[in-house]
Amino acid sequence: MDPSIITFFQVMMCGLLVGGLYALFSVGLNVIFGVMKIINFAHGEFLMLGGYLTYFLFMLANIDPLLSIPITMALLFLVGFLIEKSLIKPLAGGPPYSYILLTLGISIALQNIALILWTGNYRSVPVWYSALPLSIGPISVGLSLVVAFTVAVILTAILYVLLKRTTFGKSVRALSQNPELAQAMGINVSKMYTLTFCLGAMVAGVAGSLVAFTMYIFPNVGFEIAIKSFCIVILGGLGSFEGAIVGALLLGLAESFTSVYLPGGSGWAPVVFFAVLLITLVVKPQGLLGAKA
Amino acid sequence: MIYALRELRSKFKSGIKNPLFIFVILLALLPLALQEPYLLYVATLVLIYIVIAVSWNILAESGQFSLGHAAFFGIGAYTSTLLYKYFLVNPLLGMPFSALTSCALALLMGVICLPLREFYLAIATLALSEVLRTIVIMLPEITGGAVGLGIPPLFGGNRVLNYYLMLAIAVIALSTLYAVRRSKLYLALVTLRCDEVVASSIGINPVKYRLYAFLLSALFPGLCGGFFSFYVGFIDPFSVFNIEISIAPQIMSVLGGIYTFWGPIIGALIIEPVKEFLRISMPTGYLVVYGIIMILCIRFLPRGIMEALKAYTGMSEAVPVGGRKCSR
Amino acid sequence: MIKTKTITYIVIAIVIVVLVSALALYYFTPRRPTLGVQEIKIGVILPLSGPYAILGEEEKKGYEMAMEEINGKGGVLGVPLKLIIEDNQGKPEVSVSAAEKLVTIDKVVAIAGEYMSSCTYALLSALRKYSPPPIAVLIGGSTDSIEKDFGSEEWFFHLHPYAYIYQSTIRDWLLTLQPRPKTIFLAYEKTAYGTSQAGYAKEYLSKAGFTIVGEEPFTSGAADQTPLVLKAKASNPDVFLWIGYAGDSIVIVRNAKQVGFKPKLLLDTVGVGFPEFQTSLGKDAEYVCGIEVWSPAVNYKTGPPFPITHTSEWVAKYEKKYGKEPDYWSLLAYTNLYVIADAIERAGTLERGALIKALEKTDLQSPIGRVKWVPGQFVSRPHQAEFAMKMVIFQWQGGKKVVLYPKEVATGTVIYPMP
Amino acid sequence: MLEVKDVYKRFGGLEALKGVSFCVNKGELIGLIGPNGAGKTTLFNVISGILKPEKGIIKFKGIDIVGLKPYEIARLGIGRTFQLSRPLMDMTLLDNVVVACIYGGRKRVGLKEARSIALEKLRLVGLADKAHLTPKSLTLLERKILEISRALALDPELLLLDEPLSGLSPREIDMHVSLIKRIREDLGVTVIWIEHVMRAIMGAVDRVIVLHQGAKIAEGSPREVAKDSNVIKAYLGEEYAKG
Repeated sequence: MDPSIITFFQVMMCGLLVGGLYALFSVGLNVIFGVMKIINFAHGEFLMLGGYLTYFLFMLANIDPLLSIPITMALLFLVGFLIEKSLIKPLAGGPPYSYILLTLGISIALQNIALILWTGNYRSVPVWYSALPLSIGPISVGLSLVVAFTVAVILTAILYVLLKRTTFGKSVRALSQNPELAQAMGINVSKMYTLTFCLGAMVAGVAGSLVAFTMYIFPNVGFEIAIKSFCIVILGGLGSFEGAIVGALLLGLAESFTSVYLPGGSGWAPVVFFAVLLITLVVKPQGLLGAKA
Repeated sequence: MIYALRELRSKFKSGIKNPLFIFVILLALLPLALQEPYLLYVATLVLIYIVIAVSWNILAESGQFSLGHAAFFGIGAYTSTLLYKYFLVNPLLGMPFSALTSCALALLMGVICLPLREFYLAIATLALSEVLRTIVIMLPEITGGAVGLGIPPLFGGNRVLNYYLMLAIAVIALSTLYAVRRSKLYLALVTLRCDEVVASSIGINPVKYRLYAFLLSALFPGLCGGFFSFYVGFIDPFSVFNIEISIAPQIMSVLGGIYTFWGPIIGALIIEPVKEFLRISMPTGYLVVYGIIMILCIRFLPRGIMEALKAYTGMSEAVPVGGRKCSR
Repeated sequence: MIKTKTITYIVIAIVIVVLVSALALYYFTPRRPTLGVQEIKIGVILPLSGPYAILGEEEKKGYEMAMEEINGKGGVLGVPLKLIIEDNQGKPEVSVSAAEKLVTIDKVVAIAGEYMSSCTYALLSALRKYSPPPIAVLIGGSTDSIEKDFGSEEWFFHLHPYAYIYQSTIRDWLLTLQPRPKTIFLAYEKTAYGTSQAGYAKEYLSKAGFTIVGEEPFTSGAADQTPLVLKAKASNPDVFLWIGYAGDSIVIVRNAKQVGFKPKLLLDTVGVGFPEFQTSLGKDAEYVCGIEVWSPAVNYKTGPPFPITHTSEWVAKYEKKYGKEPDYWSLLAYTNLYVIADAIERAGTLERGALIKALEKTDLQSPIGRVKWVPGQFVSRPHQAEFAMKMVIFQWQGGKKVVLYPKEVATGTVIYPMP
Repeated sequence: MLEVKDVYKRFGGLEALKGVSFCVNKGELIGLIGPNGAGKTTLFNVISGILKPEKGIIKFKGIDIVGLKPYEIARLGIGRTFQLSRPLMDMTLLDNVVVACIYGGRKRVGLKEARSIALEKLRLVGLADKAHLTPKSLTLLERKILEISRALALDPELLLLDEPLSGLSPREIDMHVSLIKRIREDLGVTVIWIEHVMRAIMGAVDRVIVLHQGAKIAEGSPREVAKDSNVIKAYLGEEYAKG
């Protein structure tokens, strides 16, 4: 096969795999974003916490990141629950922008607590499959990335079923698209807020586990990924599950393709992605698959 | 003639009682109290943040929520720096150009964001500021790239002169925005925020006034950026196109009281000094305390300090444009 | 009569003897000059929060260790040192703020520390406006614009290699390899650090006869660098040289293994020196080479005033105190404070002019190498530490860093090409 | 004064307006009725420029206003209210009216002048003593009155009222109807009035236009329309469905 074609597919594979990780995180964020209508600046910190949890479970108890996912999920659900109940809920009905201060405060505090407790070192979980390649014909990609991608896909699929097939999912969609109507339909908004927040925290925690062995973790890791994810969610359209996935894959592909095919390389990747975002918004103000306002 | 003089005098008299006037006088006297260049340096930074926060708030008043004010600040900073670097333009002359490029950017941003609302707008502005940063990084031949550029500080780094220059900028910014808040333009902006459909049903051109808000909101942060690079004597894309600069005015406005004139000012007056005090009093972990203070503030003053003050003094109803003295 | 006269003479004689001996005692007693202060304040500016906090913390450990040692022995000229540590959050404007505070409020004797180039530059620019500017003995900032713009200031001393030293060391070392590598693929992260290094890498390496078969900037902090690695793989170089931060190196090496990219040499500029690089990658870290200002295996003989005879003693001390392997930043910081203390000791005063003169005469066998001031590449004023004019190259072998270059401090031999 | 000719508007697959035509003369008070989903509010939105019709001509005082922006139409002298009342919640009552006066009034006025005009308008509808409160403290009726006075601040020649009586008690309905009548008589404003409360509107208007499924099915005096078989069919269906 022509080497340039092989490179093309290779690059596409990488983009899709990384996009899959973004997708998982963004789908969780989208649920919170859509239902609660707040920019949760602290969302990335759930990812960070999940990552450190996975790291220490591996280092201290030698639990493989894949096996520790249920523990991470449970603990992050709890963290989300505590934060929602103690800090976010009391603000309900308050002015919309007060959440900014609150979530930023939580984010700053958590990041710096992590810095004090675990220092700023870059850490990564050295799983046995960490550097093994997976070859499909002439294309080879990292096994760890494939493993993480698979976990992300499975979880995203579960979320999809949860959001599309259950009453919980129906309420989530109703709340994202038309909060007033949803309230009129008798949905318990307060309970939904708590549930979606915990769900989002949980998913972010799992994303953190995946980041911990495919990439690396440090106290600020979540904030940067969260900013990217905000953009993904907006690109795809607020409240649109499919939109978040499409947006995430687009970011993954934009990152990998620009770094190979653009002179100047991946330095331009953010510009390409943000340009795609802006052009999309100019053409479709509600995002790629967002519900019309 | 006599009548005009008398009117001038009465205007002056009422001006003296104006809180803004008193505030500015206090600021002008500050260097007498703060002998130390260090304190003046911090005070100047506080002034910069006051201007950015008040400017951000005016855009918020028109219902447009920006997460990209670092873009205005950054482009202003690079304008004056590059003018100096390539054409040896005096920074004092370069600063108005900073304001101009910032306004040009605001027009572009405003036009792109016209169909966008709320989170879409916030993220789009954030995206624009990130794009600008990457462009600056990727064009090192022109901008100095990621390495940044060193420039000689203004007035040889004399803190007192720098403070007064920034104070002059702040006075222009605050009095402009103060006047705007008492003008019919402000009414149009608030109407847009409350209800855009109603606004257009009563003759307000939403496009025009949203762009006005963008321009007003970008003008002074751009100017501040132009000042900032010469103030610090160094510029790099990470410190001026920093998301923290976009987030800071939100923290300040929300803490002080969003949609009020004094709210962002109070917010900036509290946040920056508190942060600096914490920084020098505990080397590690002070940001944890800072974060917790933020959480506690919003927990106990969810509507900001201004609302709390108003509730305390029994003035919780909205004050009409132009103060209470209009009417009956 | 006589009696009283004799008594008078005796008294006078006694008085004279007492006076003379007192004077003699006064003159011949080795007298410690007094400084007239309660404590000697040294300002230290470091990043203790934000993304670069990791290295700021390392520096802080070094400074505190040196301070405890010096004060444990009674301080400098009998006066204890006091460190005033300021967090600059990795932001230039905060660095300036900290400097203003240190100079005007705390009135420190000298300013030490710093890490990032942008902050260092802003700090120096802020100091320059004072007349006279306060003394700065810094360990941060590798961008050459710092040398070009501030290198000729008499009050500024620098204890860290400039960007070009990294690449000249790499060039010199590559030239010693057998068989000599021919082709190099160069990747660099696109912020200040990477771009400034990459310029020198290109210049030096191609002048030395190596062929740069490809060069590529990349975004630091990306989750995956496979595309970059693939580009490098496609050009099949002998050496894959990248300039990135610690996190990037983890990802790059992992991705290189994953796509089966096996150049003869994987060489990074600073990102692979951290112990976490090895713990994060395990056996995949094997044979990766990197460059450092100093590596824990590098052992120098030290002289006074250091209370140790070899660098290894310091390493042991550090490990005992902090329970981990030291980073070169902590040793730099440790040396930094000793350099200042030594100059004060010799000057016998805190007066600026005398202190600068004493600093200029510094010649210490420090645990990180010789501290004697030499000129850098761009300015003739000798204010750059001698040890910082060369660096060490190491290779991960068996989970340990083995020093390969320079020969004098090598602890092993290179395994090249990588198996 | 207003001429609507063959106006079509569709939303996706749904045809909201299918060739509606009618004329309004100066000074008339027109009732616009029809079952839910008949296209009444859509018609208002098309006239006031919020929606653009696919086809058709709308002439106001001889000027074709199709394609004009809502604020341009407002300045030509068409004021409107909304089905769910939409006062400007963060502004005082006075400012609610002042802003309309400044931006929609046909005379260019400054802030000071606008204030006195606005206060006059509020006095006219009996809200002057609450001028410095925000709409949050108003009753539904007061909010609706505020909306009308805001529309009146434009000095409109044509006023579009979208269900001004919905949600009001019978007593409030009487008060509100008499206010609307008074506006027409005192100010000589032409009014088109969408309404569901038949009892109130039939006694007040000069002429009734009935829409059903996007088309005009009847037009004439209230008495004629009440007897029209098409109208009865359209409404009875709905009445039965309501049970």
